[in-house]
Amino acid sequence: MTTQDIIRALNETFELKAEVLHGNQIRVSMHKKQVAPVLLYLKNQWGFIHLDHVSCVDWIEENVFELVYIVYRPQDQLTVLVKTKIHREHPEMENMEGFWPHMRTYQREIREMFGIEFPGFEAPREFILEGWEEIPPMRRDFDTRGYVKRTYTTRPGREDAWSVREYITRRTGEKLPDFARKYSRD
Amino acid sequence: MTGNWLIELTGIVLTALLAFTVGMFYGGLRRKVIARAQNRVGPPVYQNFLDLLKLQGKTTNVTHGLMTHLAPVWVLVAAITALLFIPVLHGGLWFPNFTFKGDLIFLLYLMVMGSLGMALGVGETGNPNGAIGVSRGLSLITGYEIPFVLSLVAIMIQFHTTSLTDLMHYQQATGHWIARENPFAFLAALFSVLGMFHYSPFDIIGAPAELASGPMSEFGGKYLGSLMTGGSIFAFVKLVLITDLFLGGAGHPDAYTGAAGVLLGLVELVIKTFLLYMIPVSIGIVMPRFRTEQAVRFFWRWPLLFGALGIIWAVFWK
Amino acid sequence: MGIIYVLGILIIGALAAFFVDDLNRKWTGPVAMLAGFGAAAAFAFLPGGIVRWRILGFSMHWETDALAGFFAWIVLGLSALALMYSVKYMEGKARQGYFYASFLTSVAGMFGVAVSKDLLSFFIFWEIMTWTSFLLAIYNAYYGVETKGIKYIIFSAIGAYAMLTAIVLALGQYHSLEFSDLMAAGAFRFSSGNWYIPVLLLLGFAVKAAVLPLHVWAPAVYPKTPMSFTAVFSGAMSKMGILGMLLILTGIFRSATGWELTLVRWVLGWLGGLTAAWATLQAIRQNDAKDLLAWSSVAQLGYIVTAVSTGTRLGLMAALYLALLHAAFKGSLFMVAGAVEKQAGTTDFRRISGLIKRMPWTFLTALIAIISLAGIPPLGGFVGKWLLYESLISETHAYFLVILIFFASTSAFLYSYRFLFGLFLGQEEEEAKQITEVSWWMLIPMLALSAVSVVTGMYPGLIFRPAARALESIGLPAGQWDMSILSNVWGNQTDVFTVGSTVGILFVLWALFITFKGKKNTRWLTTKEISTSGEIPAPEDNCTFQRGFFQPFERAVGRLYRSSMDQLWEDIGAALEAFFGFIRKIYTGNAQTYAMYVIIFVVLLILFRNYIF
Amino acid sequence: MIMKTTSERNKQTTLFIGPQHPGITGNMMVKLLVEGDTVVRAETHIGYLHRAFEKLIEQRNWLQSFTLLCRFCVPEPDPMELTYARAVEAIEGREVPPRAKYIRTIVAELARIQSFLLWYGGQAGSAGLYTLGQWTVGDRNYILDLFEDLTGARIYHMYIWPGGVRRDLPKGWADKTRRVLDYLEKRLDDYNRLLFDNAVFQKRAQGVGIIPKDKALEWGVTGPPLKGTGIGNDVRKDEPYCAYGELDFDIPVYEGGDVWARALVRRDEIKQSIRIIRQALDKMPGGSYYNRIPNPMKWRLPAGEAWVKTESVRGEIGFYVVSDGTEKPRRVHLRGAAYTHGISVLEKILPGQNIADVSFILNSLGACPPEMER
Amino acid sequence: MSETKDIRIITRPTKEQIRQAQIDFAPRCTAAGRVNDKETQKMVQYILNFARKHSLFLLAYGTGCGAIEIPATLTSRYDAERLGIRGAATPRQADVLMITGYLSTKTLKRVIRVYEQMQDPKYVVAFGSCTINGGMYFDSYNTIKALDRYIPVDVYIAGCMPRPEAVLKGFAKLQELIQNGNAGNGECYRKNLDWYRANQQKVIKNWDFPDEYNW
Repeated sequence: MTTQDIIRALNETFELKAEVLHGNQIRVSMHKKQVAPVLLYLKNQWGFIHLDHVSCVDWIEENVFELVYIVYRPQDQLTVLVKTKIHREHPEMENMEGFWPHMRTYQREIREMFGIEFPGFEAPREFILEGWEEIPPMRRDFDTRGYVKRTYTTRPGREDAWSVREYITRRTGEKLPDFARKYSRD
Repeated sequence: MTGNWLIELTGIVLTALLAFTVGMFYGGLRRKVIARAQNRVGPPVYQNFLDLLKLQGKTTNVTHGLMTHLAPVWVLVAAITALLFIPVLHGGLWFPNFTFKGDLIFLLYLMVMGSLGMALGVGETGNPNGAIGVSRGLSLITGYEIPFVLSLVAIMIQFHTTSLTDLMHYQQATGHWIARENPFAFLAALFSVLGMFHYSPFDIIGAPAELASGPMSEFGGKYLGSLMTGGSIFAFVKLVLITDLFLGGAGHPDAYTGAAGVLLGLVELVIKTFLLYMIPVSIGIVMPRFRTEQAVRFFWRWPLLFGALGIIWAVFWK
Repeated sequence: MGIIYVLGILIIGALAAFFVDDLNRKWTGPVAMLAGFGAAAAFAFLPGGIVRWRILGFSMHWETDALAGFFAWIVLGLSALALMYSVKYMEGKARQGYFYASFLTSVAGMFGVAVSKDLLSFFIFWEIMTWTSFLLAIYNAYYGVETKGIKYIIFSAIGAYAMLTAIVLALGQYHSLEFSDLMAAGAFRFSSGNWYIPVLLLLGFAVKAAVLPLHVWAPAVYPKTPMSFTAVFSGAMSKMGILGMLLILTGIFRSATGWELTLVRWVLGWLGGLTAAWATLQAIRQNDAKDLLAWSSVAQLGYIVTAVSTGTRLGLMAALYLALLHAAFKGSLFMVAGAVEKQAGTTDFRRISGLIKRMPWTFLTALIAIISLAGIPPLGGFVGKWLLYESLISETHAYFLVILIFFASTSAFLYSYRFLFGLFLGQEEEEAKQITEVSWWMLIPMLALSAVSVVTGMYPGLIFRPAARALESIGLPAGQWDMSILSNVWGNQTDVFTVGSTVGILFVLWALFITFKGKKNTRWLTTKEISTSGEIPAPEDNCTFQRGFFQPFERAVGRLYRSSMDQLWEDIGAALEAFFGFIRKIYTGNAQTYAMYVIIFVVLLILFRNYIF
Repeated sequence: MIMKTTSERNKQTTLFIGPQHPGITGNMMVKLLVEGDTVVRAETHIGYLHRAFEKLIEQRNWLQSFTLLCRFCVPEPDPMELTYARAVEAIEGREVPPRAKYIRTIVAELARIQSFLLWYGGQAGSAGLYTLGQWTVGDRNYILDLFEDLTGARIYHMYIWPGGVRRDLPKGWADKTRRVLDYLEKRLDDYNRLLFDNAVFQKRAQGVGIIPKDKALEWGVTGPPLKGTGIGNDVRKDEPYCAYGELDFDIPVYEGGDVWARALVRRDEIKQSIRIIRQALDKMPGGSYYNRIPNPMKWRLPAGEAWVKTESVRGEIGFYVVSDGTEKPRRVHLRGAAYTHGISVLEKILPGQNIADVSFILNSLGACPPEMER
Repeated sequence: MSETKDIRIITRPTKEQIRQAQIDFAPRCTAAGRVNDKETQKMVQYILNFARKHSLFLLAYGTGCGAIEIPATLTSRYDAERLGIRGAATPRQADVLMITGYLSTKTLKRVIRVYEQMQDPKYVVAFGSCTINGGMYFDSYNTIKALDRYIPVDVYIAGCMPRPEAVLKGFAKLQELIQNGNAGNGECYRKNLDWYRANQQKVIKNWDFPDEYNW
């Protein structure tokens, strides 16, 4: 079995354009309605029995979330990255907790961190955070530094997050060495 | 039994002090021995005294009610009472205490009193860990008490007495330890001692990795300190009991007299009990713990068989 | 003529209670209580005397000798206290006249059994006692009670028929039913040729004493009966079986040798031991305080049966001592269960916990009774255990039986603790906050019974002396008994007074120390303030450990629980069911029919006795 | 006066194993519903160690993220650095010099050994055998010393960088490593005699916490737990990275799926790791150890994504890294082995087990809370 | 260049200001509020303090990544038990609460709970840079930055992470403080409970502690 067989099969069954990412990895994008059938197809027909990963990327510029489901076929080390984009306003994704037992964990995390809803998913809402009142923190528009400034108190002397080396050279009047200047932020 | 209450009182106080000191030092030695086995220096042998002092010096204490409050008292009272009814030394003025007023059956029941009082106190805290620990502890008691009783019955019927003093007297008069006269009973008792000390592999009761120290989990400060004192005395009681029963006891009314005799007797006692104590300690170093039902089953297998053999031996020996 | 007065007071009290109930329900209880105390007072202050009379050609002989007195005191004392307890316990319940009338009649029956000196009156009183207790067993006519009641009446019927047959056979053989005559003629000896007479009688007594395998009615009926009567049911009525055994076996014990004694020691002793062990294992599994106590009663009766079977000085003393003490602590424990049931609505461990702060006095009673039950020094129960072990080890040399008994008694710690923990300790639930302590009318009898355990823990001689007189009165060896020093045949001693005072003094000293050391800085917390790994339990989290409390133990004995004994019981149950399947057709399960059958059987036997034998 | 909520009270007991509990590994909580001694239901609660690493990495540049990365899982920082470095290299298409590949292999395997030594302590300690933990955790310091010589730090090394490693091997380090390995090999016999020849441990471990073989892959089980069920999947063999393709080693596989099988797998894995390190030291090629990267402050990666897996100590870990062509990562998402082991697998295999075995099973699965919540 | 330099240095608080801020930061109790006062220390107190400093029961709570060095400290190479340091399973028995690294707000809640369940005198040893000032998590939304705003701290051990030697040094410092009667801030915590509670409630969103303070 090679990557080409899988690409062909996906192409024929679902009319999807799959491509090779690196080596044994296949990347395929689709509409969110197709994700569940494709995943089931891969799992049941092609033996992609191992769900490696479910991830989410916030493309705030395009106003979409990109969901990535990575499935793995242990016999010949094939990996398929099933990708879909969903809208950032009222994001919803199909609930697939019955496919793999740890899908539940991933969905809980994504729901909490990105605010993506999975209709019919009944796990407790609080997973990692506790008593969280802001927007989901992994969204790119969540300003973590601003939140920290509002919520926590830092000890005096560390408000500005200076470069220590820079500060020392300025205080002592030494010249900044070349190698340090190279990495300087100025 | 001299009838002089002052001497009796002194004897009681001396015995309790002796048991406390030796028990605490044994605890420290145990920690030292374990540390050495683990490639470590280990705490000083007097570490337990410091721990006790610190616990008693805690400036706040919490309790969950009267039974919890009194739980350490039960343990201490059971330990000291048992101590007073066990001949620490054979003969002499101070150490027999109430030896003639209680026999083995009585001691057997008295030794459970502390556990039950402790269990009541633990129950009142309402901590589920404690309750589970108690359930395990009581189950374990049914395990190790049965072989112990078998071995006790064996020597009772072998020597036609239920009195500890008589047994000691027999051993010293003939020079034969009961461990030799009835080895099976001794083996059964030895196994029970492993259980009584609650060291590995029979330390499921307060297993920290499961129950967060189980019954002890709500005790701190002076309560934990008192429990520690009681536990130390009780450890000594168990050791002396086994020494008296099987290893000939210590002290000899004929051979030594006076202070030197008492001192020599004490040295003998300390040597014997220490060697005995090292058996559960050294087994504990290299053993993981059994689950409760495995532990109980263990006691109902080989130790029970040894106990039964002990009885058969006793029946045919006489 | 004390006997007549006592019986008269009880019967009149029963009638009065029955009719007063119709007039004013408030007075039913007090009237019955007065009758109970009156009977006890009459027995205490009037000379017992001897009553003989003849009816239908049978002579009746009642006499209050020391043995009868001993058991009569158990019956009357416990019943009087239980009646006092009933006043408040039964308050607001229906059919009080029925309850008190049956109660008092039952007490009269038990008293009659205790004082009967001939088999016929013994049997008649026995039956009175059985019927009335059956009436009380079905008092709480809720679901399942009838079938449980039938279990009781079926087993009682087995016992009754066995006894009746034995009586008729004895009458046919010896032409007298006087115990003394029969004893003199050797009717109760196995070697007499009529071995079936004692065997049948023992069978009848064994039913009442709930000896394995005839015990199954007891755990079924005890919890269903109103607790104030269960205290008497378990505490006193079961002792009538022990009394019967003692009377029957006296002849064998007196001879002190021979195969008969060996047989009794082996069969009865092991039956008692097995009863104790099996019932203890069962008690550990129970999840309801009442069921637990019922099984525990069976176990305790097992000890007493074993003690009786020894027939030796220590053993018989252990039997009598335990009989009285069991009446005291088990009576108070059933009363505790009743008190909890009344205040909390249930005695299911899984539904209540943490009542110690709500019902402290009840807890104190339960604590004392349980310590006594478990046989832990310095309370009275220990003395009984000590006597039993010493007699088995030093007198009858039943070494392995000792182990069995010891196993039962060690395992008894488990259910003892479960009882206290289940009801009184553990998390204090929010719903339990409104529960209050019971009234003093109920507390005083409970505390009084507990006091027996406390006092006998230091001075067991208070029981030894009347018990020794009782044994001597039927010609059994009793020996000398000290007030507080126990000694066995090898001369080893235990001085319970020293034990009690040592424990007491040390306890007080340490309690004072631990209370006053840092008293200001000691905080008394609620059970919510526990260390739960840093988490705060949510309201719906249940932190009380009650379900499957002794699962590790059950798993350790697993095989015993699962295969052998269960199978045995299923087999016996199936066999019994098959056997009684056809009887049930003519058997309505109704007390009246049962009574009718028995009466018809008696009448027929009396009419045709000359023809049958 | 009647207690009304009779049905409500009649339920199982809640036990909190963690977060403050001697039986828990790290800072997490397993909420148990127990009936008697038996677990009826288990729920893993995490989030006690959530530091928002993935959020913070989005605020750091590609190289700065290494300081955060190694703290993903405390006992084994190196596989994290390795995987992330490989992901970055995959996106950029950067080559790694062969010497760096060998050094990386050695570091990864040393990390494996030290983590397994810690596991010995945890596994034995949760069963009450504290002596073994004292020995192994004490001896683990020798490996940490090696790390200190090599990287300057005991725990968090930040040693593996995109394009290679941060420093070359110090002088004499290889000999020292060989000596440590010789010593450890000798000690391993002691450990194994103490743990695996112990009848009590055998009784405790056999038949406890079984992962069914037919479900293992579907449940997402990897690493030693998977090899304990009889399936020998290992990223080092399946998709060789670093120098694993050129080295000779075996994958230990045991049948059974219980704690015992997992322990045996780990016992053999240490020996294989020692073998790998010895080979790597012998075959160590010369040349550069570092393929220099541009000024990290201004280092931009081409837009793209990578999914890279590595066989860490507890199973396979993967990094899903997305670059949008700027100095900072768009998204770095870790898939830890503990993510399935500690949550869904644990919740599946705990019901029906004894309370006494909860911590025992937890240790044998190798749950690492910081890796689950990051 | 020089201009910016001046401005920056002016914005930086002076040493005096920093000290003032520190005082505001964590409430300091007067000597009388301490467990022991050095001036009035008596023989008994001396002995008690000696016992206390040589018998430190660590609460088994690995709050953060620093927990990885605790086993190393307690085991055979560094062997903290020779100094009387050993583990304790529940807060009731423990003397020392080790905050091993950063605290997420979820853990902070448990730490406060556990701290309050410990018995006086109780000591807090904070571990790692992140307890001092947030460390590398200075911009993380889920970790607190300065521990002594939420519970009183006796000893800070700097470093990320501190080596076992540093941990032992920290304990030595704690022992010194105990001997002088300067450690143990339980009393102080109770006195300034309102201040601490206000800080705690600011970061812990789902506050469900019992109203009454129980320890």
